[in-house]
Amino acid sequence: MLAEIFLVARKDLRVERRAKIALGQVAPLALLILMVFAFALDANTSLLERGAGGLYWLAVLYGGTLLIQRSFDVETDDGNMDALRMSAIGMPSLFLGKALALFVQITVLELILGPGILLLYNVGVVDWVLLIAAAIAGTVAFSVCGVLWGAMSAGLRVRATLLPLLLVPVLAPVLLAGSRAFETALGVRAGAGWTWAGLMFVIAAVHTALGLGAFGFLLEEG
Amino acid sequence: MPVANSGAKMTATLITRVLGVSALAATGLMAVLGLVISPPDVVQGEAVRMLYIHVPSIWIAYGGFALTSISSILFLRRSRRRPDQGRHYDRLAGSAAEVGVVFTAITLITGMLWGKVTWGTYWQWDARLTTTVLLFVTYLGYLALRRLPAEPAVRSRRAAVMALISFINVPIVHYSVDWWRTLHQKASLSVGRRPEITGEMYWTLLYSALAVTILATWLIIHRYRVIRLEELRDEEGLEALIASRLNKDFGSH
Amino acid sequence: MDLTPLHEVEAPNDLRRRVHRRRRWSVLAISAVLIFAMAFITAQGLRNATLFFRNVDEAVEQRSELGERRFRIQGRVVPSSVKSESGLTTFEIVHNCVVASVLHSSDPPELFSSPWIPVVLEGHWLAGEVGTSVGSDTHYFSSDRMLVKHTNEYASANEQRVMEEPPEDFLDQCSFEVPAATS
Amino acid sequence: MSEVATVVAGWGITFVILATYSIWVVFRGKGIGRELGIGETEQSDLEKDVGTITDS
Repeated sequence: MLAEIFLVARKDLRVERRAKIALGQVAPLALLILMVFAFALDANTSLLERGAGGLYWLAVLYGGTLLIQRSFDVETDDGNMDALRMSAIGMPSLFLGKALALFVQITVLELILGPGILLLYNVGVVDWVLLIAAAIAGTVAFSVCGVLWGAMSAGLRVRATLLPLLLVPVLAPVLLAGSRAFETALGVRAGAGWTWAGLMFVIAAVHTALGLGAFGFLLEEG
Repeated sequence: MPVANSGAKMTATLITRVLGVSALAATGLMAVLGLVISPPDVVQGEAVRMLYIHVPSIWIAYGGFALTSISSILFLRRSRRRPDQGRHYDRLAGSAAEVGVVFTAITLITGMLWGKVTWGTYWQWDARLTTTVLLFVTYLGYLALRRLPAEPAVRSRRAAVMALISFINVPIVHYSVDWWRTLHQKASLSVGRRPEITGEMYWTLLYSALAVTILATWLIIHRYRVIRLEELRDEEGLEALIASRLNKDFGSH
Repeated sequence: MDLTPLHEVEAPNDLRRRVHRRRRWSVLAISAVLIFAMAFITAQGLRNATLFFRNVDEAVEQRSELGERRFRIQGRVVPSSVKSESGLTTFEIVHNCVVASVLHSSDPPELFSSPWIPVVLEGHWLAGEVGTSVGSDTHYFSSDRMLVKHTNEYASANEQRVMEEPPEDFLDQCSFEVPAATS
Repeated sequence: MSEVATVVAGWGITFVILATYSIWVVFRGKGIGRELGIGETEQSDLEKDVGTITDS
């Protein structure tokens, strides 16, 4: 099973490495969004500092949605789905493999956004352990929910608008928890940063369980 | 009476007509009880009359979403065994969810108005209000998924999965007032706790819940039949299209 | 000569499937329990993390760490303490036998006039010698936004319950007397 | 807004929403039924019913 998971993840990442969408287009776009936030808040340093955590996760949400969309467009474009269904790879492995690939891609996106926040919004980190734990928890939740809801809208004609509509309500708690945890880690809010990071892990765990059970139903044909 | 045929043509049968008339009468009586006969509250005055819509509406919404989830499970079980089976449960899930969304909207609107007079604000981001609006948006997404142009079997299966996942939020909404500190008051009635509401108001609330349930049942049955009709129309349209294609092909030969 | 009954040939496969199924269920059950445990612990933590408001006693206790930060405070209005003057309202709120003075600077909602109504105020602590019904205090709460937090108790206005009395069990444990309304 | 106005607005909006939705459901059913031509022969008969019973 582990071998299958890595196989699926490696396939996705190889496709991505050749197309260079994540690094070439999504990451620069997310950085642009960070700049636009600064314009919207009139480069008010204290506002930017306080909101840095939330703005970071908003940018991740935006970039992440594009990556999720892409992860399933790759499958449905040339009927790859049929090939996957025919292969002996189990649905749980397929689910975890795609989630792993998305996790790697979103992590790359965050590795670009993170320094961007630190430099552009002029914030300092007071708790690196919490920051990294929260980032990992949030990214796991993003990728697991992403695969589940990406499969839900895969191959439909209006997926470009449907995916965000379905995904944002589900990810809203992750966004909230991520923002609060980051605010604690960046030292702008005293509070239960670890609890919020824990909430993101719980959301990720719940959706992993749901995904392992339900992924097969989502991908079945006709 | 052309009852047998009218079931398919119009969406009414004898039973739903009786149900419809009683729903109309029941809501009329509910208005009289809620607006005239029940007394004003000692603290809130007349504003307490929002209770009789606000609270039963969200009960009905919970009920509708629960029905959606149960039907979705049954649909998934049935259609797994035989792909053409279980359409019945799929339609039931769709109609119950739509009625649930309508009543969630009513809860939100009446809640905002009620909040303005009692709390002094239309909206606050406390746990109850936030989770309720997320519930509303989630099920709007579910309805959007159901309306997409796609192969019916695929669409229904995905919608069923989404219904199951979305239901997680219902208990969170209900217990949010106990789990977190909220501006919103605690649940009006709950099992194992003496209702802190006087007799006339208590009975009016229960009666309103009954009236709204009758109305919702009627709506769900009718909506179910409309979904069935929509499916029939789509099938007929498809057949007509194929027929015209075939005719053209034969004509050109 | 092979005397092995046929059904035994099937047995290993059958057995494996049954074991497999049982293992799958146990995995499901264990993960469900784990998720519930995690969710429970997080929910417990979240109770404190998602503080919509602080009660008066907590706000007074955390006064030094709160400084002049904005937060929400919750308590019941002491009826005899309400004074209104040129758009400014001063009153006292109480929770768990801790009293705080409030200077509120906007129009209060209608229900504010009900005795012992619970309110949620948004603002911050300010230093200043003030007198409360239980003694003097070094700080008062400066608020510019008031929300009335009505309870889930409903009673008919016709019953004319004596509402000037503080709600039952509310001040019983307190060591001080809060003066009743003088209306 | 006063208490009475709020109650009137709340109940009013609720009844408008429910009535609109009910009418939409009923008439959509009728519309599609007619389109499909199901029970065409009873058309006139049922049309008469609409006035009195209105499928409430």
